[in-house]
Amino acid sequence: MRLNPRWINKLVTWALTFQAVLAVGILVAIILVIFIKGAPHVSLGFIFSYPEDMGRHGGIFPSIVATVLLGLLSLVFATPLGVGTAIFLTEYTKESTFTRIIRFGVESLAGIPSIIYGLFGFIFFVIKLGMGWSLLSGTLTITIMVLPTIIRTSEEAIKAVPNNLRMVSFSLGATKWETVTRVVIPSAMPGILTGIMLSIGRAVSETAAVIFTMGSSLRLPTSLADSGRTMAVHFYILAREGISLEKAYGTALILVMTILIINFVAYYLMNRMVAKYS
Amino acid sequence: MGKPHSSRETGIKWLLTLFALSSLLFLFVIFAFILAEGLPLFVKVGPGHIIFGMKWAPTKGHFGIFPMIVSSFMVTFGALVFGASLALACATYLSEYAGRKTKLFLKPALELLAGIPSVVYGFLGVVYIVPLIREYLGGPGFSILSTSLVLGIMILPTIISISFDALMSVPAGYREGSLAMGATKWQTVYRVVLPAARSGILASFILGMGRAIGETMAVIMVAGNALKIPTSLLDPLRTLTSNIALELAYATGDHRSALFSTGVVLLVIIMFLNLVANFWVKKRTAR
Amino acid sequence: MGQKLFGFLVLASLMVCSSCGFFGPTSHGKIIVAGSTSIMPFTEKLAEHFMVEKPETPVDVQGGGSSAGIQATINGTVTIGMSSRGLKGNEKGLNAIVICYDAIAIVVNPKNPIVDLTTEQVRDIYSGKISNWKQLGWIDRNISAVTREDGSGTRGAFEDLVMGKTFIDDAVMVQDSNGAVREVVGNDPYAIGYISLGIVDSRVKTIAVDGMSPSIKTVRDKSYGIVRPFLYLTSGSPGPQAQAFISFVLSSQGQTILSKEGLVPVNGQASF
Amino acid sequence: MDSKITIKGLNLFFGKTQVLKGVNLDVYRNRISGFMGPSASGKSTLISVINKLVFFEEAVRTEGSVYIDGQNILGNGLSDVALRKKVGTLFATPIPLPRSIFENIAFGPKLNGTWKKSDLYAIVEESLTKAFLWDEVKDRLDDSALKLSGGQQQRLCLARTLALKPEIILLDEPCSGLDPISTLKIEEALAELKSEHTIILVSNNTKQIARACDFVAFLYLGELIEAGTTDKVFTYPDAKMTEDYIQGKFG
Repeated sequence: MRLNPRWINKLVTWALTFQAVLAVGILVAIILVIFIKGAPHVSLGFIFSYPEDMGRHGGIFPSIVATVLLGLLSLVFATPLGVGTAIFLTEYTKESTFTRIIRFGVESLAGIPSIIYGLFGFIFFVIKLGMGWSLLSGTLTITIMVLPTIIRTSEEAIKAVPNNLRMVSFSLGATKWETVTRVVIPSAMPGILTGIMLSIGRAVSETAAVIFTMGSSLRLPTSLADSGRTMAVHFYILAREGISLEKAYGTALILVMTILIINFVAYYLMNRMVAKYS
Repeated sequence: MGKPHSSRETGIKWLLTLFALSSLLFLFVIFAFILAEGLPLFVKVGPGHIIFGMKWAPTKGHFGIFPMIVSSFMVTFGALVFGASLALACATYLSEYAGRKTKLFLKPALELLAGIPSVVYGFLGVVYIVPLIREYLGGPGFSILSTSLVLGIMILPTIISISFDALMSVPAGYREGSLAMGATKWQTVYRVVLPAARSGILASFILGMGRAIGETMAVIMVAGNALKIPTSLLDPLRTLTSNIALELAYATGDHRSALFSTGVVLLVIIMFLNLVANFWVKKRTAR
Repeated sequence: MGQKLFGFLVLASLMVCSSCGFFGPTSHGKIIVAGSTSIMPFTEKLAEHFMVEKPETPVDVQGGGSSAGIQATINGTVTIGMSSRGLKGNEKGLNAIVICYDAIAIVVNPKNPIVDLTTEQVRDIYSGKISNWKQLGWIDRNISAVTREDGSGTRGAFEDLVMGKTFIDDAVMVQDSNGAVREVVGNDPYAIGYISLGIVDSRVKTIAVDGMSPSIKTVRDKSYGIVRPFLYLTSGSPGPQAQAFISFVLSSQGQTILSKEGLVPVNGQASF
Repeated sequence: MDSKITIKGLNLFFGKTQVLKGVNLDVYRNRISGFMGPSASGKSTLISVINKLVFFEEAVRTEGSVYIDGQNILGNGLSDVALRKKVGTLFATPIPLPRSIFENIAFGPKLNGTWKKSDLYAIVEESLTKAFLWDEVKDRLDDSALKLSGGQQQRLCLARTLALKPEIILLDEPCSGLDPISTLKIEEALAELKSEHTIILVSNNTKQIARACDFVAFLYLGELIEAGTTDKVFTYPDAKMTEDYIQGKFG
């Protein structure tokens, strides 16, 4: 029996619509559940007070601080390294075996699962270098983990800068480095920023690599040698050990809001930069 | 004027070269330390007893991780079965059928969803999926089925976003040409658009697969972590990643080495997948 | 922009250098307590109270497991180690202080009508010999047994005290903390698990083993058999700060906190 | 009349392809010299040797020498950066940097270490005035340069070059995309600028060359066919090929 192509077309359209609604619906439902279940437990007190009784009561202030510190510190290390590598690959060399090897290294780093970063950070920073479970061990581990993201997004952004802008800069007597810093990087900034924001997002939502390098102490981290519990780790422990579902949902909501805010800030900065001169 | 400039430029070039080399250095150090911790046990008990060993009791001298290797592949495959088809359908709908506004709104929304921590997916899996499976299908609920579902949902945003990009980059002329020859919309999509976007779609699947096989915490939460090779969809299981995370905190001596050996096997599998993926995608795009 | 990049770099390197001096475990008067995750929640609670009294002495509580805790004490990377299993071999050189006793309770879901099992039945459930609740006189439904991961002190004690030489079956589910086991058993009507008596709450139901329910009384008079000591370990005699914390734990205030948590208090020092 | 630039036996290769073939030429101080010729004649390549931007291309090799004030720029004496501060360039299409009008012009002076706002403002005003753009933009110096029209953008680029006070200005078909009025404004500016600068104008518009230039050189397929005063070349060309080109028979 031969089916009429028009009928098939109609059928498929319906099927696709259904699946699209299903997929988007599941994802929207996830966000909704977190908002609805989390909102009643979130208050200023929850954000700014310390946890009591392992998090069964009280707030998550130390976890917020630990998360922010981890995110920002890993950026302090990863941004110059990542953007520098991207500049090197795009501006300072021609394609060669050397750049291919470096790209291979970056790709490989990108493919390594986070638990392997956790294993490595645990054996190398925590044990071999004697840093213990600390903010520093966590930061360095996350730095390596997010490095490929920053390199790749920055490289894309730098490659997209029109070559004639570089020629103009050179023709005005700029050196290579002056051209890179005053023309290329400002033009590539929106893309670079996206990469940076993606990386903060990864640092904020990572659990496996953080728990084995930064530990899970609930105290407020005050030095790089202190252990700390990021929001994602705190959420994991609350939820998994059934300490408090309410606090878990509350933490999840703050976590998702943080990621939302990071995204919004990224879009805002990007749009502002793009809008300013075009 | 000339000299100070050129010496500064040379300095900068060296510094940037060093930065670029740091990625290689990190890769090397990661491999070196994982291998240094993991390989001695391979030598001590023999690679066959680890890779093909069926019994995992590291405090009692059994280091077999074969069930976990099988389980890792099973849930990854399961995640693709759920996630890939749904995501591709969704991406196809959004690029070919949806309106401009939906598309504009969609991209950032998907990026946001891709940023939701995996533990949140795992937790919701425990709260909503596991009890449903236990209640209506039997078994403990912690199972291949629940793990595959959670991972499948988790990789949706990644796959949708990348395959959507691939579909959108198919030139409009292709579609117009096909429609002009009297093909229906679906025939156009199926015979023209999807094949043209093939390599991008494939890349999105591979990335999704990488995320699924590498996921740890969400899997620990919903998989049940039993050591047996699962024989039904409702059996609990333990993957390579969760094996490491479950026991790393406690392990000492050979037990810890065994976890690093698990890491070595995981690394080898991931590297192999990446190589195949790279080769495949490059070959396809080259044609 | 160039200046900013370099600024980042300088900042980063400054931070690395400035923090290098802080790696020592006893720096700025901090006590680090690490080891058994079974003891960890109680130590956290004790530390909370201790720091109210002596805010100048921060106590950092970490998990890691009994073996790691013992190892870390030997290496001197922690001030006080926590172990929920006895010491073996060269570990016996450590100074061990029993802070309390803990019973391992066999727990099921409150919906489960079974109240009593023999040690042998528990062993058979975990070895896979008994796999259906019907065999124990309840409904026809597979038993979802939950154990702890290999290396855990609780599992070690359970294996010693219940399993003997029998292996735990591979089909048994594994969770990596007392809390996680309680969570699974609390949500699954057909599950069974074992956890520290100290963290048993209304979400799960304890089962009498060989006719004895675990409680402070049955532990004290030794009629309940699945009991282990919780140990604090120091390498040599403890320093003044560590001694202050240990004294606090052994004081009536500390012991009251522990017994409120469902643990069985001790008095005085014992050696292992 | 003394020459500012002297080109001697210049050969240039892109890989195995020879693009300039034994060019010998003098460019005179404070005059406008026109380089004309059909496409692929090598005229644009020739000026990109003078500012050395040609060396950003792949596999470039040169023979011969180019002297500026007696110094061979193809030798090791002068750094590229120092050279380009002496030699300003205007490209075929206007390429404003994606920032404000003010910042575009201040770009070069800032590289030279001028950071004081008042100094920069003086330079910006002077350069824009010389490029006949000041009156049109003086009220919106902080606007994006990309908002200007094509003709304004090209004059902005000219002003940006002038801000460096270059001794030589190279213009690579600067009017190819512009309307006649904008073109006229640029030519007017050039006529005033030659008292202080040595100017080379590359164009394949023979009428523009005839209008604007004092000297002219005709290139064809990398060879210099003929050079001389504009009057001479346009009235009594030595070569038949030059005559054909001027009369529009090819090119």
